[in-house]
Amino acid sequence: MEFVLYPPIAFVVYLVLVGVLSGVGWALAVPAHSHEDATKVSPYASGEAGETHQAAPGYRQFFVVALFFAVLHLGMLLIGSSGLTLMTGAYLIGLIVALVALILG
Amino acid sequence: MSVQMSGMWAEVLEKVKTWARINSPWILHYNSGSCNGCDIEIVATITPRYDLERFGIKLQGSPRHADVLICTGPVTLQSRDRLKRIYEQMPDPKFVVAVGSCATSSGAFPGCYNVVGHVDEVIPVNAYIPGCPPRPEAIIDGIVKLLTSLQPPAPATAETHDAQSPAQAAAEAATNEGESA
Amino acid sequence: MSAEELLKKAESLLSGVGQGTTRPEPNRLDVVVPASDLVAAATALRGADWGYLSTLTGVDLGKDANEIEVLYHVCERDAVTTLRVRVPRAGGTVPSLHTVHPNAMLFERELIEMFGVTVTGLADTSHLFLPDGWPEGTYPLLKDTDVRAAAAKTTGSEPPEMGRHGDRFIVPVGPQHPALKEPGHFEFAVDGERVTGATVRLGYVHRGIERAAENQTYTQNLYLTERVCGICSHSHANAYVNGVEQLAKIPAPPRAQAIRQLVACLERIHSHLLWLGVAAYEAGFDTLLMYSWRDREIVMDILEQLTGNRVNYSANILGGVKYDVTAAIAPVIRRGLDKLEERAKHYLHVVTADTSFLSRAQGIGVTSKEEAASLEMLGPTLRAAGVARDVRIDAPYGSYKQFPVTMVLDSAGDLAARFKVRVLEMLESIRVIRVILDGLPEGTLSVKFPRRIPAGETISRFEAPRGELFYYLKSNGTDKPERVKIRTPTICNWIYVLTKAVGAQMADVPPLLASIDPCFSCNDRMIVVNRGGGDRRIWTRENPQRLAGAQTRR
Amino acid sequence: MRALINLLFFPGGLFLILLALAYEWADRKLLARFENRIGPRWFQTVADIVKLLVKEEITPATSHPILFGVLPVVAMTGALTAALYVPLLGMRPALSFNGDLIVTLYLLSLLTMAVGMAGWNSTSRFTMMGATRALTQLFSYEAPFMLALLGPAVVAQSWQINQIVANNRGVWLLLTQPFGFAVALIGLMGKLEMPPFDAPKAKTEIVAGALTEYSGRGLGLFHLGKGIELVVGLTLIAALYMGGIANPVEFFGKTLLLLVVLTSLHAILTRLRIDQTVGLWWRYGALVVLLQWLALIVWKGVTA
Repeated sequence: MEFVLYPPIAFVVYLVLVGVLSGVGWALAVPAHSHEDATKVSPYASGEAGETHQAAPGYRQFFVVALFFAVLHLGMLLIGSSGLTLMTGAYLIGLIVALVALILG
Repeated sequence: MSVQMSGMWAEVLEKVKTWARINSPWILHYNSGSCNGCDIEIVATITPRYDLERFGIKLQGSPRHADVLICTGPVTLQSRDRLKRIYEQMPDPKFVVAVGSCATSSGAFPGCYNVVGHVDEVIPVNAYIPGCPPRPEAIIDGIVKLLTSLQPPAPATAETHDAQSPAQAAAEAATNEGESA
Repeated sequence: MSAEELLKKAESLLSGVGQGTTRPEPNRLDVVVPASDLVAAATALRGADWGYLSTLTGVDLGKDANEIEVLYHVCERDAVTTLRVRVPRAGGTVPSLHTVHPNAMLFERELIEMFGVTVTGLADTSHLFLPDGWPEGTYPLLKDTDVRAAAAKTTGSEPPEMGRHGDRFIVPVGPQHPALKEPGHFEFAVDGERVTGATVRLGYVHRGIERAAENQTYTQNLYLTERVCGICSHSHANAYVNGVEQLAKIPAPPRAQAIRQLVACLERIHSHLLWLGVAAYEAGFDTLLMYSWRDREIVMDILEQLTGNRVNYSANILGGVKYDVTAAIAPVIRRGLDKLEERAKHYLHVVTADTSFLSRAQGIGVTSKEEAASLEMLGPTLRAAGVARDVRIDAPYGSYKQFPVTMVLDSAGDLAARFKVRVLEMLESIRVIRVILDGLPEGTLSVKFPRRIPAGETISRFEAPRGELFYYLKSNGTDKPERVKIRTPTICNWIYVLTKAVGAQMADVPPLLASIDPCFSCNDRMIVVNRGGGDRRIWTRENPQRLAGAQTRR
Repeated sequence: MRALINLLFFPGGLFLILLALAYEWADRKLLARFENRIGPRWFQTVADIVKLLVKEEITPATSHPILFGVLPVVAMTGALTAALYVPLLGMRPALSFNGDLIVTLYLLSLLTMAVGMAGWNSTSRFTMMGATRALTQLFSYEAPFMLALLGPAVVAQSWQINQIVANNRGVWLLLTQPFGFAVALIGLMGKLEMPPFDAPKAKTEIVAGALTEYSGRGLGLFHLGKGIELVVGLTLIAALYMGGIANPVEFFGKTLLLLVVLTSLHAILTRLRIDQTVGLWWRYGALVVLLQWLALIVWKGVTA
């Protein structure tokens, strides 16, 4: 029965379990008659009538952070896997320089 | 479709549901035109001296998270529809408390033209707290009265249930129910 | 420069334009001006930097005179010049002054919807106060309008069709929002995290107090004016009572004046402590909210022992005060004040030295002295920018001559400076209360006050915790006032907040909104400030006008 | 059979939910005491979760209904699975294999991803902004946080949690790698969106961030997921940095000590704007950890 604890299988088992818990909640909850009430399901816009069309906030800052994440994440995985050798030291210094350049840029 | 179970089981579940609703009422505050005397008293009930969190009451920002709508002010014409929309957007078992004599009977503004008057003309109200403004103790008393009114009238109140610690019972019921359903 | 010299200077400035000048009261000058010369008169005054446009009052002279009189009150320290313009009741037109005074735009919008006077040259004339569905063509403040029927006809108030914003990403901070204690609707066009456009729609708390005040007796109105705003209820009642006493020419006894000043100072302390907590909560510093509101309970207890109620303590009656500061209460007040002083000093340290707090307050919404003066802001926000304008010191009323107040000024003009100014004002109020308690004059508490007030009109200015409160009262000899005009301080600060919000980070907008200590129930105005381009321009005086002019009609 | 019990009751489902609720109660009570309020009663968090479970769930019209229902379930599952490989309360984890440290961290990030997806799923402007902020913050603290946690792993030459703990028994890595500990702690605050890093659910700007549209069950499951994430995060840092697992009571004391540190930081700091938090991680978080690694290598070179 050991295999049940392996991550992917455990994930699926939990998925089912939490789904059952959610089902229990659905069964116990007040019967939702919200479908026939339009204002109840209308999006919340702090009191005013909500917008019904999709619009995206500017993502400029988000992309820059994503770039930073990619650079550092790759570096992290590499360093993590290699022991504390001089080679990783050199690589580390390279990474730091790249980071500083990114920040100043 | 609520799950039909044997009598005793359903009764325990009903008690757990009421117990949970009484002990964690999340409130949403809406000022529909008040002079903000009542609103600062409502915020005062959350600060250290009166501290509503002792009763599990938390001030929530979105109507989706709230159970009790605390409404102040004599509902001006402009905020009449917004009040109705906020009330509609709250999920069920929801309650409304009208705080202040403006909300209960248009208080000091009967002669004003832009005022609907009292809140229950717009949405159904469960509890009224008179006062201009009501003291924080009066507001707490009003909410506590609203909560005790949810208690099932049957004499067997939640005490018998407490013998088995509620935490265990509640979580047990939720998970076992998962097993047997 | 005393009031006399100021008025002489104003008279000389307006000599070419005015048709006739009168001096109804020692510190007031009335100049009758034809509608055509109004802009010239206003520019003459503004050119010589004579004062700021405090407000604009419309008065319906009734069916027989068939005229509406529009009064432009320009105040400079303790002198008030009023430009009086008469226009026919139906179809009267007045030129817009918003090119000279930016705030005039709001007052004119109120004039349009309340009296039906058309103002030429104003871009946006949509409703300021009244709900969206208000029937066209009915003007509530005209004497013969049946307001009950008009209110009944008001249909659902929905803004026009959805998608009115196109694809712009608009964040609505609507009537129900954790950042707003009171209902108001803000819409911020946001690009990423930066705000590029801001509009505000208030009017959610407009109850029609000015109309109701016209058919209630003077004593009934006292309790109505106290409930204009719950936080500064004493300021409103005090301003109203000062005005009525000026009309009846029966001053309140000195002991009553001193007690009124004492309660006003207590109210300033409780209002600033309340604001300190709420503004910190807006920036995300909940602990300061809890601490400042815990200490605020000390002031509330003092107020309760002195006047019997925590909020709306209605200490005033016409001609005096209800409650006395007896020998029993005075030591209680002193003990409370000592504790408050120690706490206020602690908050002064927090507000000026807490690094994490300063990172959210320093350098936000910075306002230069000229900018603040040109936008004609009011209250601690103005004094935080370095402009020395405080009605208690410029035009002392009641017992402020006896117990003078020193003005608190700061030059930084950013959010942190406003925190600092308000906490210092608290310490100043504590000092003044102690001086009053020591030198409380003896004498009766109130004087007999007649039911009917002789005909006349007067202006009563009062320094509420948020800024200068302006009351215009007109009596017609009966026991009901002819006209009660209330202009509250928050309205003059709205243009400032919105122009500062454009270009700021979205996260800084709630603290910015809270920094002027807005009291929606006080004013209820709508302004549209929408700068799509979002380019950084060097700030000059005509910016607000061009900005205000370029609104989008909603 | 033991595995099933592990999964369902002991270190897995039920025990973990109660532990998460206990930690969350401790956090709320501590914060209330810092603000000299009395704070919630002991069964408050249980009452909250049960109430949310039995409340009506409104599916907003402008969001994808299936996605709206599934995302909370995925979020909580991610957190539950991550907790299997972590020595809860100092007891042996249900399963440990080489590299379970990385798997746990990625499963925890799954929860934040689910919150982000939930935000983008509806047209309400608050949820959109909340989701963008949540993911920006995730990407800005994730890498330095992992680097900080890999510090002890590298010293112990293995990526298996109980091996790391075994090798570092006794020595408190808190002392030898102080910067790594600080970055890990602040990274945990960023992951849990505790103030001062709660820009993604800033109450006064965007109501409740990505969870504004959720009511009833969805909100309850997200809430539980966050609580479990708190437990897993505290246990990880306590195990790696504070001298491993002696006995459950002592280990529980260590995690509570960490919780006190977190809550006190929560009470005394103002919420940072999203660009300030990202700036904090760029300038200080990442560089500090890398420099500390450099120091490790130099120190290793010298002594080896």
